[in-house]
Amino acid sequence: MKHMTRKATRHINQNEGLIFEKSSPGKAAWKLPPLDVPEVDTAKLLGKSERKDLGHMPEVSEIEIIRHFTRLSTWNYAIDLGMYPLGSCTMKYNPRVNESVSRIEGLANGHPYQPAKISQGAMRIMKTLSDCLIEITGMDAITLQPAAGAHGELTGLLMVRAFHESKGNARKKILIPDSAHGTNPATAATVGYAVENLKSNDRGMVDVAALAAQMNEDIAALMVTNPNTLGVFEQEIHKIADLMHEKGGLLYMDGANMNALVGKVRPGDFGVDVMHLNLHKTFSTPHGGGGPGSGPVAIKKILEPFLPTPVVVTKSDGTMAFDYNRPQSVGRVRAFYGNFGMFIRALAYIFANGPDGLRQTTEDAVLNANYIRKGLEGVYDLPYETPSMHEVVFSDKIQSKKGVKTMDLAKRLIDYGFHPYTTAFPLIVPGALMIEPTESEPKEELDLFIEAMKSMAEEVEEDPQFVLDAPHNTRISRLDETLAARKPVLRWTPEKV
Amino acid sequence: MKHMTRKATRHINQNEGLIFEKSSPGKAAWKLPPLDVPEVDTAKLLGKSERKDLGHMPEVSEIEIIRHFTRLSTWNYAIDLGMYPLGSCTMKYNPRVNESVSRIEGLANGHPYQPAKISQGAMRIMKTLSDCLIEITGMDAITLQPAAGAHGELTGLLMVRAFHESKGNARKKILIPDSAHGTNPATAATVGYAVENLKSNDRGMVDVAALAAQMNEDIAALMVTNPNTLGVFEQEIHKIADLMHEKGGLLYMDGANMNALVGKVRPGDFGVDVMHLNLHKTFSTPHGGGGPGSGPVAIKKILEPFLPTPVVVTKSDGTMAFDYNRPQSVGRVRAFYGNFGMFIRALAYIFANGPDGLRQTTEDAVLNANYIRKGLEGVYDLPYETPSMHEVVFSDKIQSKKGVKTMDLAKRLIDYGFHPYTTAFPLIVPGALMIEPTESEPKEELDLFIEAMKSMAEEVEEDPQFVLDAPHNTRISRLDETLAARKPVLRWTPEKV
Amino acid sequence: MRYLPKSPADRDAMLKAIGVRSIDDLFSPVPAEYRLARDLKVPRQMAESEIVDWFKQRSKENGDDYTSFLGAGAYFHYRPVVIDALVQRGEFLTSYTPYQAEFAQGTLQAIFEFQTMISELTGMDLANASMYDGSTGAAEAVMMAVRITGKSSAVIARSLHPEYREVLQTYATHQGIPLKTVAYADSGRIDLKELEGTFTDDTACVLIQSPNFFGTIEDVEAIAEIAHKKGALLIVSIAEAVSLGIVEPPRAADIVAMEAQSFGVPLGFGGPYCGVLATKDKFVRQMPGRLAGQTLDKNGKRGFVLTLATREQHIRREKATSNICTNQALVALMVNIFMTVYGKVGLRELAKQNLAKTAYAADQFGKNAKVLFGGAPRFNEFVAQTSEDPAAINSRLLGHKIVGGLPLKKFYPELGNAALWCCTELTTRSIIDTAVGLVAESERSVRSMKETEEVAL
Amino acid sequence: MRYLPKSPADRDAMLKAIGVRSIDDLFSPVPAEYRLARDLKVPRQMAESEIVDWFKQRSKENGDDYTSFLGAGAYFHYRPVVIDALVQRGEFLTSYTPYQAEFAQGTLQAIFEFQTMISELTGMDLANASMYDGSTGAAEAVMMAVRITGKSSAVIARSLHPEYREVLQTYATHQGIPLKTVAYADSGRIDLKELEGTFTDDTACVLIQSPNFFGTIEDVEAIAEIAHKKGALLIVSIAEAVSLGIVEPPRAADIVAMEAQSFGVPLGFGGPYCGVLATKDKFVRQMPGRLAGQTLDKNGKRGFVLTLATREQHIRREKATSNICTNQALVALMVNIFMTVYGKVGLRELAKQNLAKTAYAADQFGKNAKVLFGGAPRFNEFVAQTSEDPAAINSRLLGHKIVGGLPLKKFYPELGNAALWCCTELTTRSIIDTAVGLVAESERSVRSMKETEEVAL
Ligand SMILES: Cc1ncc(COP(=O)(O)O)c(C=O)c1O
Ligand SMILES: Cc1ncc(COP(=O)(O)O)c(C=O)c1O
Repeated sequence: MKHMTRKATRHINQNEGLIFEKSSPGKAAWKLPPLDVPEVDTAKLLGKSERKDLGHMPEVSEIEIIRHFTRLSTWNYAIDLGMYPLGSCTMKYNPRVNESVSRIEGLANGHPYQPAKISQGAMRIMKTLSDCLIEITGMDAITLQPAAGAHGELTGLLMVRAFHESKGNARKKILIPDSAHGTNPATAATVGYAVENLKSNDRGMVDVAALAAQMNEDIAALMVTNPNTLGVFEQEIHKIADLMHEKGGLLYMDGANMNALVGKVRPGDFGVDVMHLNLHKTFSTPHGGGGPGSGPVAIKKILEPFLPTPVVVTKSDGTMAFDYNRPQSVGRVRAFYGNFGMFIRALAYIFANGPDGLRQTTEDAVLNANYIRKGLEGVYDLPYETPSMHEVVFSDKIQSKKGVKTMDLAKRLIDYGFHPYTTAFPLIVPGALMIEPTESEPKEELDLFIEAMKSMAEEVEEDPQFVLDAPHNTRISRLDETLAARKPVLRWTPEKV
Repeated sequence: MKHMTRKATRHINQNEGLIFEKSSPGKAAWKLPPLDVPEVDTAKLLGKSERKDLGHMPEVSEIEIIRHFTRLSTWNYAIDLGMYPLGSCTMKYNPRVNESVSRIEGLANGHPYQPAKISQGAMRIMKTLSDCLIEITGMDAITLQPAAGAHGELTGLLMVRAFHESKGNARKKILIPDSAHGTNPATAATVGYAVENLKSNDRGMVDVAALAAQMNEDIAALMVTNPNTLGVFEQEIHKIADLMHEKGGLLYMDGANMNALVGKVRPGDFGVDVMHLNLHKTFSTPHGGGGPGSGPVAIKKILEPFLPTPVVVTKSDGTMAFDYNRPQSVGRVRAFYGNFGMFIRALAYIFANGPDGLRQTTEDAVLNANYIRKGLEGVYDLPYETPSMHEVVFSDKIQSKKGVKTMDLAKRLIDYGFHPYTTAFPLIVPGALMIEPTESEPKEELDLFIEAMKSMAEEVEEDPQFVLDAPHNTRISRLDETLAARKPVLRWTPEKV
Repeated sequence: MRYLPKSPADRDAMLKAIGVRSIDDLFSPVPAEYRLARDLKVPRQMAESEIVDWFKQRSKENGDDYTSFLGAGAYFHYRPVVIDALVQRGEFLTSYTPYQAEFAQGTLQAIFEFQTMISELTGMDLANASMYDGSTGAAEAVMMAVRITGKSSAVIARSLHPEYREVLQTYATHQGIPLKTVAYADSGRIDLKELEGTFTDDTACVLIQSPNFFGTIEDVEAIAEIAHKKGALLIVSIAEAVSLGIVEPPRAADIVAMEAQSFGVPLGFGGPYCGVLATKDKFVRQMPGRLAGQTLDKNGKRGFVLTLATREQHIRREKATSNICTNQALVALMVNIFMTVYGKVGLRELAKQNLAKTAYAADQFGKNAKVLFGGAPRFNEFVAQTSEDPAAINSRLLGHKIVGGLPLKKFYPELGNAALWCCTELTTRSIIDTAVGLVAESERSVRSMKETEEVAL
Repeated sequence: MRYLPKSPADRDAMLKAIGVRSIDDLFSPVPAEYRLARDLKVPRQMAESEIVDWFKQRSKENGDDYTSFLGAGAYFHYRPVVIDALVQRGEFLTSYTPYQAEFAQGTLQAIFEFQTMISELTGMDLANASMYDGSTGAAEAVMMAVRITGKSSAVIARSLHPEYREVLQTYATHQGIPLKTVAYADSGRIDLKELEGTFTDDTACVLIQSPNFFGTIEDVEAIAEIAHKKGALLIVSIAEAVSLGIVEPPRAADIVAMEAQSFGVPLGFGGPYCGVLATKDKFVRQMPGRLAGQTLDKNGKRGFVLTLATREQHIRREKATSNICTNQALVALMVNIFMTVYGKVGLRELAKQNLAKTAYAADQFGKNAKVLFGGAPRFNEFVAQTSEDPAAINSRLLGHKIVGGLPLKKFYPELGNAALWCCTELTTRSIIDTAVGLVAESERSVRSMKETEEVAL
């Protein structure tokens, strides 16, 4: 342990094996009520379809399960423990009231097929959230069905495609800036579009001249992220929109960075035709170690006929219903209605904030990013000097001269008690350090972060090898990812005796 | 870090200041609904009783509160993290379903004074628990009112006193073995009795001959713990009871160690007249860092007239009610009906176990203690060779030759990832290591514990100073208790500027 | 049994290691005649789903959909959800008393913060880690005053919670502490005249409650002056902690015995709650209960430990300041989090809402019934006298899923048809109006009945 | 705003440090004409208590006190309380995708265990970390089969969940994957004859569901044989995970696309659920979604990392196996804990109870209505045909707070007045008997109506 900041200290932590290693025949954590109907002869009922053995499934007791997962949990970092500045991920506070209301019995136990008469509560939640999100984005209509951002992209591009098809030509390509997230091109491919790369200019923004040159009637849409993945607002966004529209193309916005805009700027006002939101980013639903998310897609009027089915509608008697009768719909993108549990949480977040809170949230997010930028300017290389919104992207240019790369710095940052920033994205910045603090960080935590980042930079000068060997303070040292990929071990198997 | 077992490793852990150090005017974690009645002029309503300032109360946001307490929590050890072998404390698994059912709305929000008509659920819980505990102890009646073990002792001795008073002589003294817990003599004093010490024999048990000699008509009761604090069952318990009863005395049993008996032996069957239970020990309600507890007192018929008021009774129409009309009652020992939330948890525990589970639990508790005893015999001194029930008491006799005391060993045990045993109790064992594993420990955890204890004993031989300097692996090193007591700082005050 | 982490093979291996043949061998110390040869007669082992169903059923029998005007020592305030989210963390929930400080700094720092906030709110120098509840805390405070002053009797206000008085009576009897009770005046406050006359040379303390059982705020300074003049201590019991947001704390008191349930603790049919004692620095060594104190580790880092243990039973046995051991730690943590959530500004605003709702309700009730004790300020409770027995009115309110105020006949027969009504920030205007409407109806019908009777005469 | 950890002074200090005068300066990159000059029209900031009340209100409008016979891809099983106790730990709840393995070993080891158990239960070699749900998982499996085989069309069973079919249709259209649907036979199983005839040289896979949408267990081996003979892969969709406790897993399949909601995930009005794909070792590089793998740290200690990322969008962009990024991690953790709680023996016993309840119900229904598809084994669902429209019967059941089986007219008009009924371990005999009673009544009244009509003729 070389430098040590005021942020963290080492402490004793429990080891824990795999659950299978704790299993022993006869232990059990379950108990069923007595059967109140006649027992059945499973062999007779199922014949050769009867399963005889469940293999290596574990047999453990309840206390062991509590300990197993409690111990495991202590090996994780989390927002609840401190700043989690993963760029593009918007790791903001996940309010506990969201968790609480999502577990209210009639909502948690609602069956997706229960009669409309006893589904009014759920539909009202969906409708209210839809209305709020439409207002926030400045769009005209929305679907809540997609399960995550990438799924939203898929849904959005399906609507783009359906729109063009309705005009007689599906078109061939999607334009995607080189700074875009990997899901953008991957999604375009899934919808059967070819991807055409759009180079960023030296300010890290869409090169409008290049766009004008590239745009033609083969191009179905441009997928732009705004603010883009550098945290930079596309100042010529309306020009971009106009260029697209002139040639009959549509403007898709990846809304991953809406946390920079809510209550301050509305994509619908600056020319966007279709966009997705990430409720698990901007609207505070928890990331849960990788999901679930929710990726509603908001659209302009022209795309409304193509919304996935069903759509929640208010009937003339004021009750709500699902409308399945939408002949131009792109179809379903998943079973049922989407990640409903996330709708509850996002709506609770909006209620807790109100218009004033939402605006203040955005302001604080931008304030925090700029404070970090100011604090680290000069210490780390800033590849684009364009003003930052809610995140700032540095590079490891200075440190890599000593052989220390962004990933090495990230590992060392763990020793300081911080989750690292996003590494190796956006691709236009070699060795990127993509830092998004969100509004949830107090000044105190930001100061500790800046202190840690500076201290690390000094360490690189003094003893680069020490940084390369990081992390030093974790229960496990740096893991061999190459080994993992070369000889994949993707499940436990009992040792041969 | 010298020896390191397979139990634990060091890992990065967050620092955190006092909440007051995070406070800043204008931050808030609260929000009230709009007032739906007219605003009031507080000065006019309250006059000079109006408070103008809340001093140094903190002002922080919700995320800071979540982080504050989450970070703090990671500095604690807990049953959920591993074995917690505090002797006499019965640190067993606290089932999660107990927490869940205690929060069901109608139970959690029930007001103690709501009409009987809408209190039947709560009373039924009290009655069902009472019936179960009476059956488990083999006694005749019970009060659930006491808030903890010591409060149960108080209630029990109040009934003892009332009993004797009803016979015309309250008597003067309570006999208490030298191995007893501190609450026993302290309680006797609170009820206005003098304490007379009863020496244990060389097997660690009540010296029956001495008792026969000491017992006389001045003595109101003997407070015995069975199994006693050495974990030893008082084999001559019925003789003890007879000796007491012959001279008109009563036998009080401290039920702290009921985890050794439930389903196997009933105090009511071996002559006990009055006893308390600790729901927070035997019946799995959580310790919560020191409380709350619940200390029901079970009694024989002869003491029933003296129960605290109110008593839950079943009326002729089958509904339940509180009976306040008990002229011989000792009175109330607390407001309302006791720690009702703990009744729910204890009853859920009894339901989850059933008769077979309760018995198996006791057997496993005794099995675990004896397994540890066997594993550590010879390594640590065993002052009494009498068979152990649910706990085993070693001493630091061997290690103290190297200057290492039980408390030093305890601190070193923390480095190994275990919470220490109970130190410095019972008083009849100088340098005691009082180990109660409970039934909740798997063999694996016991083996790790034995390994750690053995390893520690080796360290004492090899490098006693290293053990004296423990803990080494915690975020904070050994704390100066003398300093704390000499110049008590019992609250935060802002630094003078 | 699903909580038990052992397989039959584990048990066998362990028995073998111990060197016994069967588990029964380990129970051989128990004389055979006391070993239970049958199953306990308790309900059979239940599935978790059955347990949950059983308690849900009990919840339904327990008025889970009623709105209530009950206070009287147990208050229904909103509990921010972060409280349960945090206290259910296993690290807090399943840890013991922090005897091993290095492995319990979380609990210890939290207690230290709790002590600080309670001191701050009550206007005292220090506070302990918790007592069982407000009633036992008050009794312990009286015993503490007896130890401090060396005097042996106590004076208590009749406007102290009647059940607290009962508890004190129970404790005091065997401590040889004679108790005298002082009546309340027309204002609802303690009768100062009577109080003055009650003191003797042997009076160790006077114990009052403020806001008292009727919701009336006492003139603490005046009472303190009288007590101190007579060489007695003043103990103030506070049953409604939220009052501290807007009511001047009893700074003139020597000991404050508080029930902190209002601060984030569920009503829970009466417990567990959170008693706590606060006092002056000079009395610390007579304080019962646990205390967390600040200290340093070997490297000079700040840390916290349980301290001044020589007051306690595990060290001093029969000479301890109290027999208390297990306290209400996790409940104190709820209180702690609640105080932290509302903090300096929120507690005041919360108290103001309570005040406003109650003022409105008392006003409305006053138009129909007789609201007593108007002569002194009140917090969030008031006493209303009706023509009809309040129990009868309440049973009609029950039909509207409303639990009316607490009928006082049992505790204060002299007040006749009086009931104690409580409003908190959760009491809506519309529910107040409904209740007032029903009270008004009762008054009207009594009146018309009387008129009929008069006519009949 | 109570989630924001800044005081006005903090904000001022930060603006000063940055060197701007006001927050608006930081928004100067946004062209002025797009800056919103007004408040958003969303509901005003609410107190936490108001938020809770609002959602409780919605819950009441959502049939919170009904018992239901609905299944059809979303099943009501008991959820052990340890699930929510554990997944709500902040360390799991508020962590991101475990990109920094050393700081996320908890999540990673849990995923590894999840993958192991899913492989074990499905009889496959390996499984991924999760997909959005069963429907999208099935669609991704088809796309995976297309990549593996280099063929482009797919065959699907009509007894596959109708909404899964719709989703697949949506995905397949733009992938240029023609879909052919194969009918079910009288047994409720896929029509093997028709299946055989449907294959072409370009058929990449056949996708079936077992137990299928009618609850009928397919003869997976026979179908696999046919598919494999034709050089196509067999994909088996499993929508009712609990069936795996007693129904032989589709070991002969090449890909299993599962919806694991039954394993401890709340019904939640349709989501979030937990899709997951399992397959053979040899197909791993065409597998979409995240995978956790075992590895070693620098000191040779076992640890876990996300691996084989070259399949994924963040590396391969438009050439990735899928565009999925965020998955259903926390829901997978619920599934993981559920599987761990029930384990090897409990899952079987649980499945047996489902089987027994459903057998009883089908028997009872059979006495009054026509239970279809008796020719093949079923798990916990069955189709009952009534004389009356099931929607009409259901609305009578609603009056008894019972939600009847799912009317199938919308999805399978050819089945007439049929409904899909589901029983789980939570369906009590008495509720089955009540439902049967109402169905019997319906039959009787239709019969008597018919008789009356006949008489009238
Ligand atoms: C800019 C951007 N676009 C798209 C996505 C994909 O969103 P999701 O992970 O919700 O599918 C991400 C996720 O990190 C992102 O940062
Ligand atoms: C033997 C014994 N008696 C009494 C007590 C006191 O019980 P409580 O802490 O519940 O007041 C204890 C507590 O540790 C104990 O171990």
